[in-house]
Amino acid sequence: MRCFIGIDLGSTTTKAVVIDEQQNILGRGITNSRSNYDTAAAIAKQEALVNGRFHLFREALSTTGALNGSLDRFLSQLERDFRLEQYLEQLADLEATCRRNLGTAKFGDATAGVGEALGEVFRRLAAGAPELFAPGAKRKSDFFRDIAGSQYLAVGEAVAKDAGVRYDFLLNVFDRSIIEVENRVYADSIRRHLLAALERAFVALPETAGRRSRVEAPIKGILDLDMEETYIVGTGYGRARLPFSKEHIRSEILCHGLGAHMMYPGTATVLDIGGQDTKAIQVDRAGIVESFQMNDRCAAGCGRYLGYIADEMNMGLHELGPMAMKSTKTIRINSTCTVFAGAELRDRLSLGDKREDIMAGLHRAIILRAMSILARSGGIRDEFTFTGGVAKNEAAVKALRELVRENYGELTLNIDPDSIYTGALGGATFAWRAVMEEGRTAEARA
Amino acid sequence: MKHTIGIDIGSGAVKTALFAFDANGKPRWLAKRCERIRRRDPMTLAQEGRDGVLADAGLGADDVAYVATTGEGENVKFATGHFYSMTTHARGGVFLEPGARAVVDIGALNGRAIYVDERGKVLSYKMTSQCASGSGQFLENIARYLGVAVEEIGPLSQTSQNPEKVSSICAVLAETDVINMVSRGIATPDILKGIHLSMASRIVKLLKVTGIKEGKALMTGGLALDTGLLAAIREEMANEKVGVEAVAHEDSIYAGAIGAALWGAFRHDRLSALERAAA
Amino acid sequence: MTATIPPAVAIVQRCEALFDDLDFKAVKAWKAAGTGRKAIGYMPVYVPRELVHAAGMLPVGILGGGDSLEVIQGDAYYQSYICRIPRSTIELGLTGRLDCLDGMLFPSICDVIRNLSGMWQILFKDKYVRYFDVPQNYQDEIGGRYYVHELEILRDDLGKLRGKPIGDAELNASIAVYNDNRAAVRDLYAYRARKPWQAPTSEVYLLLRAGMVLPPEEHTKLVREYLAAVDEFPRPKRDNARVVINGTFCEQPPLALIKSIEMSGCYVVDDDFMLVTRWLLDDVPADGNPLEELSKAFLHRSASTAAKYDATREEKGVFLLKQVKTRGAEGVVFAAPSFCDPALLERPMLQDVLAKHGVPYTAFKYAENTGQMAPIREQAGTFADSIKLWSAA
Amino acid sequence: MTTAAMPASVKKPQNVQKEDAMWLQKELINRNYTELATAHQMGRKVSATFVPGNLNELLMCFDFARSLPETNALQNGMRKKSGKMIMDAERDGQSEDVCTYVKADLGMMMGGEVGPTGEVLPRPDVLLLSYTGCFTFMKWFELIRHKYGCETVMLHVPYQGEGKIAPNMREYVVKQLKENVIPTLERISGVKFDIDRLRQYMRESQKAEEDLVAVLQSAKNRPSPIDGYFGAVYYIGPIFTAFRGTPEASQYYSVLRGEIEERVRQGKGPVTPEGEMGEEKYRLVVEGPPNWTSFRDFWKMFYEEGAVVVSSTYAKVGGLYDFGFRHDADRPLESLAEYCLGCYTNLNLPSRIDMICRYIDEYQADGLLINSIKSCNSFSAGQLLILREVEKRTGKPAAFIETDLVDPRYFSAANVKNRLESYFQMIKQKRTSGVGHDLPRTIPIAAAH
Ligand SMILES: Nc1ncnc2c1ncn2[C@@H]1O[C@H](COP(=O)(O)OP(=O)(O)O)[C@@H](O)[C@H]1O
Ligand SMILES: Nc1ncnc2c1ncn2[C@@H]1O[C@H](COP(=O)(O)OP(=O)(O)O)[C@@H](O)[C@H]1O
Ligand code: SF4
Ligand code: SF4
Ligand code: SF4
Repeated sequence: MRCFIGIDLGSTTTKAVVIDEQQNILGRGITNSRSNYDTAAAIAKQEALVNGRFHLFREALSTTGALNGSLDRFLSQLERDFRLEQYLEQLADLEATCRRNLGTAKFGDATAGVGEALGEVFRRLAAGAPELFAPGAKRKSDFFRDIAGSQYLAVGEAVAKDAGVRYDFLLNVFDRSIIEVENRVYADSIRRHLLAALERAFVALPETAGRRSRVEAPIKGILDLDMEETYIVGTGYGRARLPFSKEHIRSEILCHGLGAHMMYPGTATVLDIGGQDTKAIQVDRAGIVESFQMNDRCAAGCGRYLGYIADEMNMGLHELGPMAMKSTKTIRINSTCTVFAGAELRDRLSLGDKREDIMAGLHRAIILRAMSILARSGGIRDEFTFTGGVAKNEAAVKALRELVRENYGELTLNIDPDSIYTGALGGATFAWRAVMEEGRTAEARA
Repeated sequence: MKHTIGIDIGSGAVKTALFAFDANGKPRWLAKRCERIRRRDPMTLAQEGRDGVLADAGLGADDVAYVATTGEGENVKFATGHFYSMTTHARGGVFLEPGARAVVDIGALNGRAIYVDERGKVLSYKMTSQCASGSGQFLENIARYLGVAVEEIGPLSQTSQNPEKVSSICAVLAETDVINMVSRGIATPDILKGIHLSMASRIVKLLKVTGIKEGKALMTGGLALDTGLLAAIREEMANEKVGVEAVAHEDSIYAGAIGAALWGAFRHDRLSALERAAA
Repeated sequence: MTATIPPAVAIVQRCEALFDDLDFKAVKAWKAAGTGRKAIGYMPVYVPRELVHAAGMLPVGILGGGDSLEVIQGDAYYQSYICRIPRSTIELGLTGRLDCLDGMLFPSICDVIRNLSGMWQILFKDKYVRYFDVPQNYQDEIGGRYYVHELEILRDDLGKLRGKPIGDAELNASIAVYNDNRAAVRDLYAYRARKPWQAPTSEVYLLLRAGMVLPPEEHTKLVREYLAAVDEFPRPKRDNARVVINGTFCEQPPLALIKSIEMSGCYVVDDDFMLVTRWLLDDVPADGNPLEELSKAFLHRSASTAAKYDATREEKGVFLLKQVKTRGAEGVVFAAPSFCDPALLERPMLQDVLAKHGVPYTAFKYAENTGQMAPIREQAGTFADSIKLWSAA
Repeated sequence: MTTAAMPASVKKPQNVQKEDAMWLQKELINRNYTELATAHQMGRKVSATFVPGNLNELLMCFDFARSLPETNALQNGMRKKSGKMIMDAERDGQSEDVCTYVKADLGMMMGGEVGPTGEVLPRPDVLLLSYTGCFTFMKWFELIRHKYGCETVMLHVPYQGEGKIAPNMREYVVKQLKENVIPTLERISGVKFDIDRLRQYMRESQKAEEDLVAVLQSAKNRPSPIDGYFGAVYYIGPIFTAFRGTPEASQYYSVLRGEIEERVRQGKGPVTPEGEMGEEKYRLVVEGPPNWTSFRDFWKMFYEEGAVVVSSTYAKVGGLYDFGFRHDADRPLESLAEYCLGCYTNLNLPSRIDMICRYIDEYQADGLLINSIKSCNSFSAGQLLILREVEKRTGKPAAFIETDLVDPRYFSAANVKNRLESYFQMIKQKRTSGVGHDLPRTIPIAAAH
């Protein structure tokens, strides 16, 4: 089948969206943007395609009715098992890489001890893996770097203490190795992992095992289906570094505008807060950008700011919003310099302010900055669509709602749970248009 | 024998120094402690620091004539008095390195260059602005990203052949710049050196603005231990034809605490004299 | 039984309430107290408030939004590298807070304010707006003649606005009112320089701010009451360094910054806050040709600031040095708004003059909404430390 | 009739070829530097003054060699020397926040006054502070005076706050010219003022002005034969600096005009540093000075995409000739006063907006691009309102980028390129789709009171 793909190479995350000829969204994929942009793009695309296959599994299985009643349970089991398979492979790779790097590290006499500790750490990590992907398990993030990292830190500290090895050494080996591991694409293993996951799923859900053949056939059929990458459009902050020709690149502004329009056709104003930029875009009824504004060189008040705060508080990004929601008092924060965020936080804490109140103040400060950029782009018009990673943050959304009401009155505010994919969706739509409307064919990669 | 304690509460670490003074007022350094804050309460660490140095020297709290704080220590309850950090870094710097005519303190967030006379009097100073670009914190973040331990930064940076300059002014955007560099295949030492050079150019600029013309410039604060930065500063000084010699001291990180202890002794004497006069 | 509040505290509280009130309720109340009353806003570096007063209108000093105004739309009009005050002023205007003003005067301070006058013309088409130029040539026959002409235009405009031309007698009466106000403020400054622990600058500042929204007669009275009240009760005197603040003539530092400077060991004995209250250095004769007299006072007997040209090199810094000498200051704190070209370009020259005269100084930047005071305290504190610790040595 | 003596440097023009405009221009600029460098040896006094509203004709009457610090700064910027100069000035105590022209100039003086061409520039004998359209000028010359003790003469030019030149303003300027400026210049130069000499120069100016206007207005053609911003900064070089009023300048402009008219006849577009420009895809009006340190790269971002600037306000900083002003030898001092009063940055904001809207209309532009300069409050404060108003009045899209004049630290190529690309793609999309222009812009309720 023909697939149209948009890839949004952001400063913190890389997103991909796959759509079909009818402009239905087949799949979405996300990964952290890393030092190797090609890899980030490749992985995001691969994730989107895998996600697309799951979508197709669901379609196929629900038409055959093979799993009537337990379709959702089965598919989510399958997906978790698939993630587990992937995770285990990467974990094994990480261990091997750590060992290689241990060989070249200059830890002197400590080397042997660190080696043993490493063995122990990875034993424990592998043993703990299934739990991470158990039904209902909460993970700090879905990226290997983050999951493995936080597990490694926690387990490593304990192991180091028991073994009498310097924790710093363990950390150092990890920091060296993780870059290498996360820059590998495990493209060949997808099919293998899916099949292995299928076995696991049948084991986990014994009641489905009896229907094995009726389930297996459509899944294998879809695995064999060729998802042809008909046309790809790249966008985002790092688009210039994508190995695409100019024809395959669109400005992120246009993609965000169009993406928002595709999600909510009534969109007139778009606010996108990403990792290091904030964009305000005005679009017309066809999704065409009329004007836009971005923050200037200073990254104050962008998504990264929340990242620093989360680091400072030793929390996950997704925990910040809920904490701020508990606030009962407003605290005004004036500086949104991302780098000083930690200092400001400490300052406030030492003055005796409560964490949740400070958090609420910080979120409001970010949104205030966004409000200025919006005002600069021409104000907010109905309907207003909020996109980008920060739209996932409920406290930011709350602050935005309040400020919009205070300054512009009541209007429709659209937030899609998948809003982080807006740019990629815009890209995919451009890809679709290029082929379906302009009759273009993919050019050879530059 | 009179004893004083100086406590320097920074944004990264709490440093404590204990001094004894003989009858002529000659100081002797008895004990020191340095504890990274790592998200703990600095006030508790200050207390632990004080107790720690007292234990090291076998003294009790009553043996101390003056506890002086500096840095962010304005609210320490058991302190006798507080001095501002440039006052203390200047004095402590000259104590560690009597030839120093400038003290350059590069902390986690702010950097300061202080021009001093031979007695440790602040003649002028310059601080980095509200914007955190080029701070110690930034270097630390990048090192983590690159998988380099803090102690390795210096040695690695010094092996660089083709340092790659970091262009962004903003520390956040500079981080992305660095990630870009990795993706372009720039070697780690070259990246580190590039950061060092851009920090060095800022520092030398601060230094020049203070008006210093000659003598030694002592690095204080945690980054003084970063030999790569020191080397970069030396290069930059040579390029800029500044006739100042950049030096570091193994106890550089204690400069603030030392200065506080020394000033504490001075104030103690002044106050006692005033009390005697009043009696 | 509740303890009665000491009168000095009550006065300061009143001023603080006026200071915190971003809705200009005091102005609205004044207007409501009589029919047809009008208020004219101005940026308080220097405008001849006498003319506004003579027209029976209330001159209202507009000093941006301070640190408690959330600036949203203002940022839409200004890039990040332009100082804060125009954006918060625009915010005040766009949010309707300045609706109580019937006009706005923008004196010649700098390019930012100059352009702001044009923005005001576009954004508030129904209001009287004037860019009030002042001469940078101080010869009576040249700059003076131009200035008298500018004054005449303003006088005519205001006369039209109230529906009746402004007569010389009215003008002279207003000159007398402001002479009295200036005298009271001079006393206040002299008192603070004598006993800075009795009249801390955080209070003196608030008192001056009150003068931006109160009628001058009332303000004069308030200043005198304050002086009498504070002198009643001794306050603790601290071992602080005596300093002059320079550079704050336009965008104002947050009150917390002024307090931080005092907390870190400095007594402020002179400053350039709201210069309009002290721009004319002595009494303007109230019995001559009013415009000529105002012009002469402006040309020959006025304060110095970065917004004003010094005709010769020798004049640079003389005014500041005189402040240091007559107030018995031990040093100068240069506090300039970020991105303020006039203050920041003036500073190196002033510093050079001070250095030649052996006056110590320190310098930093702020914005009206600066939140982090730690670096400020550190710098002011180090400065005070060095004056205190070393003056003994 | 008295024939005014021409400045000593003037040689008989050689036979010039038609393609010589560019060469002539370079020659003129370089020669001025040599002239400056040798002025004191040749026994000539040196003046320094600013570009907007400059009094070149008047200064020539006293045989001054003429230095323009802004031009020095920009030339140093183009030659990538300004970065260090700015750093030097900052190390000497200047703030990071202030105008970088000032700092580049002060830095150059600190570095031994080595000018852009490598020749050592003399210390000026007089600073003519024509305080026009920029407040920073005043501080700039105060700083130089403070450091070097040069004599300074102030010419205060009032601002057109009400959007017009009032008689009072003109009188004030003329009076200053008569009673302060001219006597001071006479005293310093030792040359007696001769009004007929001034008249003669002004006549010469007028000729060049006519030709310049024709050149700039040639951009009304499609395709435009010139770039009214990147190209125009070369064209305005001589007339806005030390050459207005000289026959060389008149000759340059007539040669230039000839060349451009020939391009129009041939239907050619502008010449770029990389040769003839390709197809003209976008026509823009630009407000704000260019960035000098990355001038070529900056320009390239435009011509690569087929964008040509048809008109710019910057090409008018030294005089608004296209709206009719000419130096008038019959009213010499009054005309000089009007020249000073009328320069672009001395206009109030509403007048600036009118002017831009007229350009968009008359030059059939696709939109407005504002290059906002960090240094320059005079230009920049208020540009965002200009952007909105112009968008509102013309219905054409506008875009905003931020750079600096001569501070290389403030030119972020990736950032600028990103915005330009988005802007061009946006214009293109709008043009091809043409749907949905009917959405009303909401104004914040609070503002709509
Ligand atoms: N689960 C989450 N909860 C809250 N905030 C999130 C979450 N995921 C991402 N973010 C925020 O989104 C930002 C990244 O947004 P994104 O649009 O991906 O940026 P970019 O396109 O620049 O990579 C992060 O810096 C973070 O602040
Ligand atoms: N050996 C080292 N090499 C390089 N940097 C170091 C070293 N040790 C500490 N640092 C850095 O020093 C900084 C802390 O310095 P310190 O002077 O204590 O700062 P503060 O006074 O702000 O707490 C941290 O950013 C840390 O990364
Ligand atoms: S370091 Fe902070 S203030 Fe500076 S540019 Fe970056 S985000 Fe902005
Ligand atoms: S603060 Fe300075 S730059 Fe800003 S408006 Fe006032 S004088 Fe002008
Ligand atoms: S502020 Fe603008 S007009 Fe003034 S000197 Fe600087 S660049 Fe020129």
